[in-house]
Amino acid sequence: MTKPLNTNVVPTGLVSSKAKLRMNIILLVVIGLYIFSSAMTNSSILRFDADFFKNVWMMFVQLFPPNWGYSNVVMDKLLETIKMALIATTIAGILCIPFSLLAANNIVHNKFLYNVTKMFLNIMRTIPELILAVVFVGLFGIGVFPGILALIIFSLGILAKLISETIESIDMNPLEAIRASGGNTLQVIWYAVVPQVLPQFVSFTLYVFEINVRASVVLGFVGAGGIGLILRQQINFLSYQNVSTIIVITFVVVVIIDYISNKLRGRLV
Amino acid sequence: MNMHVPPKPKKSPIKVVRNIAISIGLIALYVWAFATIEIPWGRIFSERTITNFDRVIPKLFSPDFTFAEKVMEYMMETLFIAFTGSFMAAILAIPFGFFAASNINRNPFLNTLGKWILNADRTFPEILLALIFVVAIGPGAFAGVLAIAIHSVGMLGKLYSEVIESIDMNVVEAMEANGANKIQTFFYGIMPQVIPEFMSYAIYRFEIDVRASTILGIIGAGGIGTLLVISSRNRNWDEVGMILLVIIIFVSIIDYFSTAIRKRIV
Amino acid sequence: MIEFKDLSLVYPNGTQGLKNVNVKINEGEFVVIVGLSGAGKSTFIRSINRLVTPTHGELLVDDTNILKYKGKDLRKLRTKVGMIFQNYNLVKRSTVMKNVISGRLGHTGTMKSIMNMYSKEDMALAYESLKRVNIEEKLYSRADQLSGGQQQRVSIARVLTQQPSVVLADEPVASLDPPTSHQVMKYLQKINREDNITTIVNLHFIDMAMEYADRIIGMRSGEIVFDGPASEVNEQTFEEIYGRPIKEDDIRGGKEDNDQTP
Amino acid sequence: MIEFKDLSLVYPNGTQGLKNVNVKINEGEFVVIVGLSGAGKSTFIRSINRLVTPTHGELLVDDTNILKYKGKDLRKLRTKVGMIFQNYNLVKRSTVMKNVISGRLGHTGTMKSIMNMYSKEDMALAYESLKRVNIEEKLYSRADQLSGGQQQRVSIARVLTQQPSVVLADEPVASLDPPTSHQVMKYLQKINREDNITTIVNLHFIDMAMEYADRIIGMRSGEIVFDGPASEVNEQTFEEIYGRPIKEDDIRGGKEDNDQTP
Amino acid sequence: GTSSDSGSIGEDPEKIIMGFVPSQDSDEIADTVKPLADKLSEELGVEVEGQLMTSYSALVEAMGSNQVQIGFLPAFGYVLANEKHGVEVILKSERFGSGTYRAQYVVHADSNIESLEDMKGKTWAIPDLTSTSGFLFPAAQIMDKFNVEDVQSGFFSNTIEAGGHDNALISVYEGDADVATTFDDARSTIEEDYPDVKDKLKVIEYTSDIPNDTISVTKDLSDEWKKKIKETFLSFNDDKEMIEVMNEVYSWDAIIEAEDSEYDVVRNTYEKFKDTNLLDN
Ligand SMILES: Nc1ncnc2c1ncn2[C@@H]1O[C@H](COP(=O)(O)OP(=O)(O)OP(=O)(O)O)[C@@H](O)[C@H]1O
Ligand SMILES: Nc1ncnc2c1ncn2[C@@H]1O[C@H](COP(=O)(O)OP(=O)(O)OP(=O)(O)O)[C@@H](O)[C@H]1O
Ligand SMILES: [Mg+2]
Ligand SMILES: [Mg+2]
Repeated sequence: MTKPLNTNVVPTGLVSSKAKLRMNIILLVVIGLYIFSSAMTNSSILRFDADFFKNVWMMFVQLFPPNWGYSNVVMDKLLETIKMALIATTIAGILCIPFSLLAANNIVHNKFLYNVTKMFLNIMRTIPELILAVVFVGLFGIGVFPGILALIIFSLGILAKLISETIESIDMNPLEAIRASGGNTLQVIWYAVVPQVLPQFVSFTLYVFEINVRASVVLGFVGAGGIGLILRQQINFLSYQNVSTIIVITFVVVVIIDYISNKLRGRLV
Repeated sequence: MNMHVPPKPKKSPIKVVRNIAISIGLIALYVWAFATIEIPWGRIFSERTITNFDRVIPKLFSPDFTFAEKVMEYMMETLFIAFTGSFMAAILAIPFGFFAASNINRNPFLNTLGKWILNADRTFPEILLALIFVVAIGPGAFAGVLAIAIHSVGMLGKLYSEVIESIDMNVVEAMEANGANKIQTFFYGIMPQVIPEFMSYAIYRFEIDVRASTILGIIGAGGIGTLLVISSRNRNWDEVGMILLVIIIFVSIIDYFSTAIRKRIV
Repeated sequence: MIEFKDLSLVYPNGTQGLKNVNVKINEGEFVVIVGLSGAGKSTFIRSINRLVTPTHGELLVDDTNILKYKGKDLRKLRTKVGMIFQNYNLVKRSTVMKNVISGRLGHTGTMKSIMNMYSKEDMALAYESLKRVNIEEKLYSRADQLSGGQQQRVSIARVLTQQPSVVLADEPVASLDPPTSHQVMKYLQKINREDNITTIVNLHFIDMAMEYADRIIGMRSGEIVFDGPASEVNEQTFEEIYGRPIKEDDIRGGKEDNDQTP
Repeated sequence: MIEFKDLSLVYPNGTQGLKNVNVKINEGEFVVIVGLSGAGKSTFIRSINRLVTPTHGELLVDDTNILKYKGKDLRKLRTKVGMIFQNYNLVKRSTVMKNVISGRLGHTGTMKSIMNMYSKEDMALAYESLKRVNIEEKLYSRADQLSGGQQQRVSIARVLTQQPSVVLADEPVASLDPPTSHQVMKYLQKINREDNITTIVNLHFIDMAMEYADRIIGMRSGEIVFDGPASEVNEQTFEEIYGRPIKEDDIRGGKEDNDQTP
Repeated sequence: GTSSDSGSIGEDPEKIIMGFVPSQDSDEIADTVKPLADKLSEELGVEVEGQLMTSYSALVEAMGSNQVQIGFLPAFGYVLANEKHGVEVILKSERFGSGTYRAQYVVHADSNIESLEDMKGKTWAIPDLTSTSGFLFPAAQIMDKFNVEDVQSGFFSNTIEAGGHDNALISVYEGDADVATTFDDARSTIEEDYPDVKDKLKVIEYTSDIPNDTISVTKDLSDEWKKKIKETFLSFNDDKEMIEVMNEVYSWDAIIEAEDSEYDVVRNTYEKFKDTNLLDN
């Protein structure tokens, strides 16, 4: 039996004093940072006065009722958005396969190649889709093409990361078994890696598709096609009832996509 | 050797029909998408694209370093906006998360309502939120903070509710069996289970918000997006290059630390 | 004293969890309930602290019917009745101390407990309870850093901190290996004897029931089919409870282990 | 014939996996390697199909040194040497048939295998192999729907499909319960006898080794400390291998079960 | 907020916020407005904050809620702001000695398009559907002259939204479009990248005059303050240093007085489009 170190000492807290100190320091730092950045952005709670809520309300009521007469225009652009998202997601889905294999440390043992791929993907994910769109519009002119390119790069970053992580977590034993029975690298990937990651792959691709539909609301603002284009126009004309038509229809479509992809995902696992 | 291999088991006809229908649907979807998308290939593969490349690419990759100071200034503002906004969202999302978690809010109607509110919030364009807050509070960083905060609540609330739905409810039962009341159960049984994940997601969201706050520039709600919009309108690609460089460096650093911190938390 | 008076429980889906149960459990007894899976053992135990609510009959704890209890009364009852679970039900990410002190929640004001302001006595009591199950040196460890047996001992300490007059244990050793099981049962026996706490335990295994129980209650399809001292149990009794002759599987193997720190 | 000539293997971190091993295994033998954990049993076995590469000495398979093999030669060697793993190493989400046919990858062109274009002979062979381990009715089940013993039988079928001249098995029964273990060992014995395939198996358990092996090799710290027919093994031999007297734990309990479908 | 309760009539504002939208119809866009704000602050004796905005709709709405008191609005933005929020114009810019500018029709130099009639059935490149000079004025002119409802595909065969005056010109330069409409003279904005643009592209027609961008104030400011602001700005005309700043910030040559009625021409044009669906293209 282990003897207590000191029987008469009664603990004073629920966590050790060291842990408590650490927690308090972290809390202090985070709150300190918050206060500092609030000051830098002039984000005082005192600014939430009656006027604030009145103004929000005044803006908000202008959204109602949505102008349903405008919905055929919205549908047109939304279909374009969906097409863009579909094409971009598909291309990104194909492109991400080599990238995610190269960025999985259980497949690629060459440290240099692995790190370079990882770094490339990381950098790609840091670029906001808006900049991508601005640059591609600069290169190819206004339209859906630069939008699709921006979405491809944007989703490639996300997809390759998610899938390389999935590959890194697969069961390595079947790979060894296939190798032990004389399979070459391609056969190992096809017979042991692909079946293990396929469901996740489809699931992530659907997820990225949904993200792409949402993202194209932004792209249109800089001329990269899709629903954002008319959103900008309507905001510029201060036609908020048309704006809310856009929002409502987009919402409904996103919900439908969400529903369908959940169904598909549920079937896969 | 007997060469006979039993045939594959027949799938039920309904399944076969369904699979065929799905395949046809998918093929039709792709044909539709690729056939009807309006891409002016002629224009894209033209002299003009080449001159554009000549004009844009060299400048993009030789960033204007005299512009660096100004970019840094705006980048810092972006960081402050993102941090303040994410922090506010991290707190605001807690009640929404609990409201939308089916194991806490057992009223199916209210629960579904909660999930829909969060979903609608995520779909509401950030740009419009920014516009509303510019009107309500004036142009500047605070409007951006609010837009980021409100928009992030949608995603964080959803992630939080998923965390809450995955907690060990037996622990909650054990607390109840102790004679603890609801509030005590909340603080002793539920919060310790969810706090680390909440923090991890909040940090993750901060990472996203740094990138997302670029969008605010479109409407004048502060941040580095303002510069981006102006520089690109002026076709100052060396300035855009500088903005891009600064964003890549900052986001990479944040990415690195946030991953390290999140690994330690959970 | 706990008295079941013609108690029945029908679950919302129509399953009869308890069927006209009549039984009286005296203060300080160590009762073990045995029975097949689905016999109603958990239902029996969980009725006593009203984690489930019987639908018919009376359940007297200290001579008052607890079936109508709500809100404050219910919490008071639960403060008096401690419970130990199969999967320990500790908050994994909280420290051992925080888990153990949560046994005092029913005795502590809401605000005080949220601010972690416990009296010196409560803290001392919690620490004392940890010592009684020999795990005081894990005080500030996170619960998920402990082994299964250690976690179950923490959950016993939590119940001890509650200072209950009754302890319920729903298959407390089902997730543990044989030597650790014996250890945990010993601790339960010890607190039953030292503090004269009425202890009601569900078990799956015959040999263990016979080794620790003062009294064994056998259940089958929601009814009590045997009730008597452990010494009266014989092969025929088990046939009654299980509906078949005794098999090797009904006995949990392994000799008890006297070294109580794993 | 497999011949280890003064073979040593040092892992990159400095651990000596094999130390001057000299041994000759004849065609058609059923050899069981026993030894403590870390003795080098897996290293021994995995050297033969070059899943690890010995650092010193020679390893002759059919009279050619395989240590320098690379690329095509290596794949050819592996096609000839089948391997069975402790955790079956099946692709869980693929069907039994797809797992079994993957034994023919070494004989099939890359494109053909990716398009799933196998000859009728290959298909028939795969089915035949499944029949030999009595699991042909699971043909189109997904591997993760099978029990442990069934999965190990599928992995034997995969090896059979490979038509190897040597089968290596690295603790093929460690994850199985005693009756299933015996079943799997019986199948290994059966293919060894029927097809005259050299079979080398790692085992932890003495009794099983003695029951199935023609010849037992005992290892300790990378060296061979015993080599002889099963009949020569006695208590002293084990003391040599394990460095301590025989204990109950070294014997895997349970009688063998003749009913081969679980 | 600090500023929202500042401007009620008769009271002195504690702080004035001045919003800028870099106009798409100008070729230089500033990214700082601080010198101007500082100078104003000095002259007015009240804190003035310059706020750079990228969307005039945000500026219009912010003036509506009195979050911004002074707005540098383009003509079309002013008309919207005036109609919706009663914002008043006090001053406007003078560039190249004029208080107005106009839109131009640009075609390729070798093109056989000589007049507006010739444009029928051609491809039209516009900067943006909300551009006053690039779309609204030319479209209105064509609507009036040829009595068509749907200019974009009824008169022209096709319309390309090029995303900027420069891009509209480049579309014609590269042969993707036959006609571009831009402000006068947008060609100089791309001269650096396309040195021969003035030879390759010719202007065949202009629209009527469009009043220049404005300095407007919210209705919440008292008349006294409006006057004070107006006079301060006008005094900048005599201050060489300030007019240089104005030129740098917004490429203004001078600040001149403006009347709401001058903007009727824009208003009438806007009325034409208000009820038609601009975007059914
Ligand atoms: N919440 C519930 N809703 C409906 N039926 C229930 C519920 N809980 C238990 N039951 C049913 O009531 C009967 C008794 O269940 P109980 O959990 O008391 O059995 P048990 O003896 O504890 O079994 P085990 O040894 O498996 O824990 C069973 O038929 C069970 O399926
Ligand atoms: N990849 C490796 N790198 C470094 N050392 C290793 C490696 N694989 C095995 N070893 C070491 O080599 C020695 C022999 O290992 P081996 O796996 O052959 O033992 P074993 O007899 O199969 O043991 P077990 O019964 O545990 O499987 C051990 O000390 C082990 O730690
Ligand atoms: Mg139970
Ligand atoms: Mg091994």
